[in-house]
Amino acid sequence: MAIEARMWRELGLSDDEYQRVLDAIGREPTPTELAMFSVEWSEHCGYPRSRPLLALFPKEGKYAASTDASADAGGVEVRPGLTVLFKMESHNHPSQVEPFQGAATGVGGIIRDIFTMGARPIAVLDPLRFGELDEPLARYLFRGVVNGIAFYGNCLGVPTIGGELRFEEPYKGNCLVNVMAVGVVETDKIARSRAVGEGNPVIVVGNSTGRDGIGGASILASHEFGEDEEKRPTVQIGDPFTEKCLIEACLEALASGAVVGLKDMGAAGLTCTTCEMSAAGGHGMDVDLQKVPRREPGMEPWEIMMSESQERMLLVAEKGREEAVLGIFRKWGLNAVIVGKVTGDGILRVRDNGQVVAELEAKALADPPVYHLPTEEPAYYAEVQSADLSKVLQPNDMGEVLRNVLASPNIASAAWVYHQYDHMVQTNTVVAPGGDAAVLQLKGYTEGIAVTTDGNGRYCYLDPYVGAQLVLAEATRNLVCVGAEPAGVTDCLNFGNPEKPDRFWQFKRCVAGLADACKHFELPVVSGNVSFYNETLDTAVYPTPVLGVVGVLEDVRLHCTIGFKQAGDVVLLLGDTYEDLGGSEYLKRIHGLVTGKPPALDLDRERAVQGVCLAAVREGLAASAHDCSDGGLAVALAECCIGGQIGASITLPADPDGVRLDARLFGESPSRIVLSASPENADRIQQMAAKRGVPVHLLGEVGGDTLTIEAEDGVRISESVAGMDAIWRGAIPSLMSE
Amino acid sequence: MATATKMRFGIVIFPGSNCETDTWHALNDQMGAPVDYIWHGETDLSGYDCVILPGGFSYGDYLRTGAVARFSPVMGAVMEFADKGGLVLGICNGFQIMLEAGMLPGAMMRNVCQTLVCKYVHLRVETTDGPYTRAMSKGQVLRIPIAHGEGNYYADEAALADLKRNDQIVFRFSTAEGEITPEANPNGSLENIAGICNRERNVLGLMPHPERCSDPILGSADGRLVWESLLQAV
Amino acid sequence: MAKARVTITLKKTIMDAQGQTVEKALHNLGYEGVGNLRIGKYIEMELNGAPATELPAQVDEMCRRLLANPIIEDFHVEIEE
Amino acid sequence: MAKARVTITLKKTIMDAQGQTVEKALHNLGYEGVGNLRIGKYIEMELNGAPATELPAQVDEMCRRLLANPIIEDFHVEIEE
Ligand SMILES: Nc1ncnc2c1ncn2[C@@H]1O[C@H](COP(=O)(O)OP(=O)(O)O)[C@@H](O)[C@H]1O
Ligand SMILES: [Mg+2]
Repeated sequence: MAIEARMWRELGLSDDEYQRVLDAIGREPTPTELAMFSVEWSEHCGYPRSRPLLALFPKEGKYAASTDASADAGGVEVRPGLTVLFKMESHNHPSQVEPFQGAATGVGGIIRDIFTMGARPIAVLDPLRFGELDEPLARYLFRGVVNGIAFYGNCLGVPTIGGELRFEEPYKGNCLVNVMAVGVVETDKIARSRAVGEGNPVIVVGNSTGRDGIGGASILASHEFGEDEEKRPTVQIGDPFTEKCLIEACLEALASGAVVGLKDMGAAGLTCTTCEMSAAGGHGMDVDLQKVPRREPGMEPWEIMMSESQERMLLVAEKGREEAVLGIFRKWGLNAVIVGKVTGDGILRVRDNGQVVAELEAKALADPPVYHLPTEEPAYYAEVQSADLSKVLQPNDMGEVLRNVLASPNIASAAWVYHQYDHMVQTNTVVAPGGDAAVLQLKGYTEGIAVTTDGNGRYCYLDPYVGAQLVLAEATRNLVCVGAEPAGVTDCLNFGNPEKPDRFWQFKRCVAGLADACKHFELPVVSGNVSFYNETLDTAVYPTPVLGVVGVLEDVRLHCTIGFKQAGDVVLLLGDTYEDLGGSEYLKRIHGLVTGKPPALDLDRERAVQGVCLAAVREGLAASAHDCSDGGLAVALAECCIGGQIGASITLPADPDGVRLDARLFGESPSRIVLSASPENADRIQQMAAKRGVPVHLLGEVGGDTLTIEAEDGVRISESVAGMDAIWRGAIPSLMSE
Repeated sequence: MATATKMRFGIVIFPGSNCETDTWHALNDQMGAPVDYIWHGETDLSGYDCVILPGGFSYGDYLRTGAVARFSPVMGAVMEFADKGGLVLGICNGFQIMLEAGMLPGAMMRNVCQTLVCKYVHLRVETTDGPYTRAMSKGQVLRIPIAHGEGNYYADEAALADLKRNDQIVFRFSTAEGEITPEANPNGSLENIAGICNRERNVLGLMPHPERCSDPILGSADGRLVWESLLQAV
Repeated sequence: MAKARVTITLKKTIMDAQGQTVEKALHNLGYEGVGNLRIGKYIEMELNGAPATELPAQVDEMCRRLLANPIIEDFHVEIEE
Repeated sequence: MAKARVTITLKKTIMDAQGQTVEKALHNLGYEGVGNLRIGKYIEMELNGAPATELPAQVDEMCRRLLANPIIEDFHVEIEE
């Protein structure tokens, strides 16, 4: 078949890229080869547009990091010899089309990235973003996504221990479904995704291969065969039972020592695994597609090479020990078929029906072009930066404002979601979802880990550089509140069309902000994922970098939760409050405004505040700790009361700079943490803060069944804990029952 | 820690089981009891005093929970073992498999709320007659996690009357104060039933997960009472 | 080759919570005339090998042994040559 | 009052993991002739109010809007007066 321009264009290759293909191989590609280049060089696999910027992320920190670029996930060594691997990925587009299956297969894909490296998956987190929840479409997508994650994750027996929920207009046409997975492995047993050893058998394991997710390739077929689109579903269907067996079989096979390399088939399935394992190992492969178990007759070679059928892996075994490996998969009821062998010549050779349908240097495929795209400050930016928020009128009834903000689905309890997820299986969950971060024990060790995910598209829209830094600040602050020292970061960067200079400007500024903040915090970015083109009809999502951060507890027993514990305990606030209304939930919910500058962030101050909190929890001084973020101080205090089912009497710190009352209550100044402690311990925390130069304010006392907040001019908020609890807990269920 | 015991536990692994290591950890690390895993293809259960069918999603729970697993080779042996008086405990999916296999009366339906529910609940001990609850007291309230999508227990009138007549209802979902109310029922199960035993009392199935609250750091250690009861049985 | 179609429904005496939820959702979408909605399973399969006369009994047996749970479900089999 | 019976199945090209698992279980039980088993949903409902001629279109619409996801599922409606 002759290659025509419309074929490579339909497959997503530009004319220049096609010329590069010709230059790289010195002849016209076969249809199968063209398909392979198109997927390997796509943004999805090859990161041609984002790679130069991602290089800014630091790779090292206090905890030894494994950040091998050819690996599926990265991690940090949380104690000598023990590595926690983690990665986050997006499944945005599939979820918008088919929320249940889109989200389910998203969980399946990211879990494979973890066990493909030999790690036992121990946790899933799911930061989610949809349009406003009073719209039926948003509710439909939200319900479908949550049910899909529950369906898949629960069946696997991997607890879903955290995530995020945000509902904002810009996500209406493009929901964001990001999923993070965490696994644990002995450092010296981390498995490699590479093909080495001439003659070693190459084995396809797991589900059969069908025509899933190969929409783009239809151009190759329709050209010759005129087959209808109907036959080519782009939605993949998840099979968690097979995945569960695959986890067990792969870990068992790796433990047998007979596996040389293993890689999961995610995007671009066989193309990606054969080519990347070959390139990583400096070898080639010779595979016969006729041997690949398939679920449909008449599949073309490019369809098999591009199929994104789920729950499949490619494995290279040690020659002579293949029977043992095949036996393990058979025992788990899984397909395992030798499809070819490793070669020494660095060539990826693909046969079908006795014909060579692709013959390429693996390196050429695995080396996509790099683009340096233009940027331009977006039109809205100057306007939001110069917005004058002093004109915003302050409401009279701050109690009513508090109730209203607590009922916002961005603030309200997410229990409706996480009670649908098995978050306790594996019996490691020491702090369950609902707190600042989840805490897991590592059985057999004193140490534990804490995990959180955070994002704030609104801040990043208003100022991508500062916004991205605020996200890292909040995520790390969440970790110190439970008593964990931040150790490593993964990210999922969700943006609009990078070919639009204003969108790419957002991307570039976010990456720069994040890279600088990670360096400041001495945190490695160990893995990540980029999702572009989250836009429809010219409306892009907010620029939304979502971070997953893992922290280490020296002693997992010394952890802390957000709820106030005991009447008579003293309530303290670490950090100062400024007039930070820009981008706040209060401004949006009460005044309908998304504008202003996001809060200013002083990275040194942030680290100092976090240091005091971490020390207070690690020394067992704090009875509770909760970071002040979305919704501000009033919401943080309400959550401390609800968490502990006990009230508190609070007096706002006297304010020398004349910060307005609404900002003192609902402004979102970062670098603040609410602590409670016995009077003696509170003294010690105050001394500790003073010694480190961290501002600390005495707010009041725990007790009673009401939260009262008093300012200079009297009591401004007095709300019963039961009433706040009902509003906060009931908001999402009541919206979802509509 | 419990002292050494002669009681030997076997935990069956079906494809799709996912609470077997948790149960192993509770029994072995927390209680100091000897435990083995039993692959679902096995048919020899000699040497065990108590066989546990653990939680999870055997065969993905495709079709109906427990429907496929109950035909595993091991199940014939498990039923024979039970007939001879061996102790068989089914937790969550294990309970569902027992119902499908007819080892206990009734059937399991989808939770009335239509979703999986994972949370701590309260459980009232309805009887202390039998090997699984003898370390508890009647009316005692346990705090224990559940995590299931199909725990809505159903039995027809005759079967229910039978269960009552023979004191086979072992646990009911209750409030913290031990009241049996509709609000305390997380899944819609008949009369708040959370666990039942057979007439001979050697077979118990329950939806909650005692293995998830056997280690105090996880928020409750009430699950240990089940293990302590069993260990007393020897 | 013959084909079997099996429908499996909860017994009429058993409340169908899922069906009720869906019925309510349909009412909310404006289909107020919908009533008594019940959700069950539909299974189709090909049958090879066995003589046609034995098929009804065979599929019936499959239903009683595996496909349906007779305590809570009714089933209905149709066979097509 | 009319009655509608709806069957909803995964599109033929989409793998039905549940169906495959059940098919394998039937093979293990000795029903080796079973092939291509697929599991879907069966919904029955009563329809009141609307004129009989409008019912097919109405149920079809319900399927497309709520009961099925046309991207991955096919549905089939039967109406009985
Ligand atoms: N935003 C990012 N930040 C850091 N690393 C990234 C980012 N995006 C991708 N990477 C890294 O690039 C490599 C390839 O990513 P990806 O293609 O998503 O992996 P996979 O092939 O497993 O889907 C991985 O090591 C991944 O961690
Ligand atoms: Mg991967």
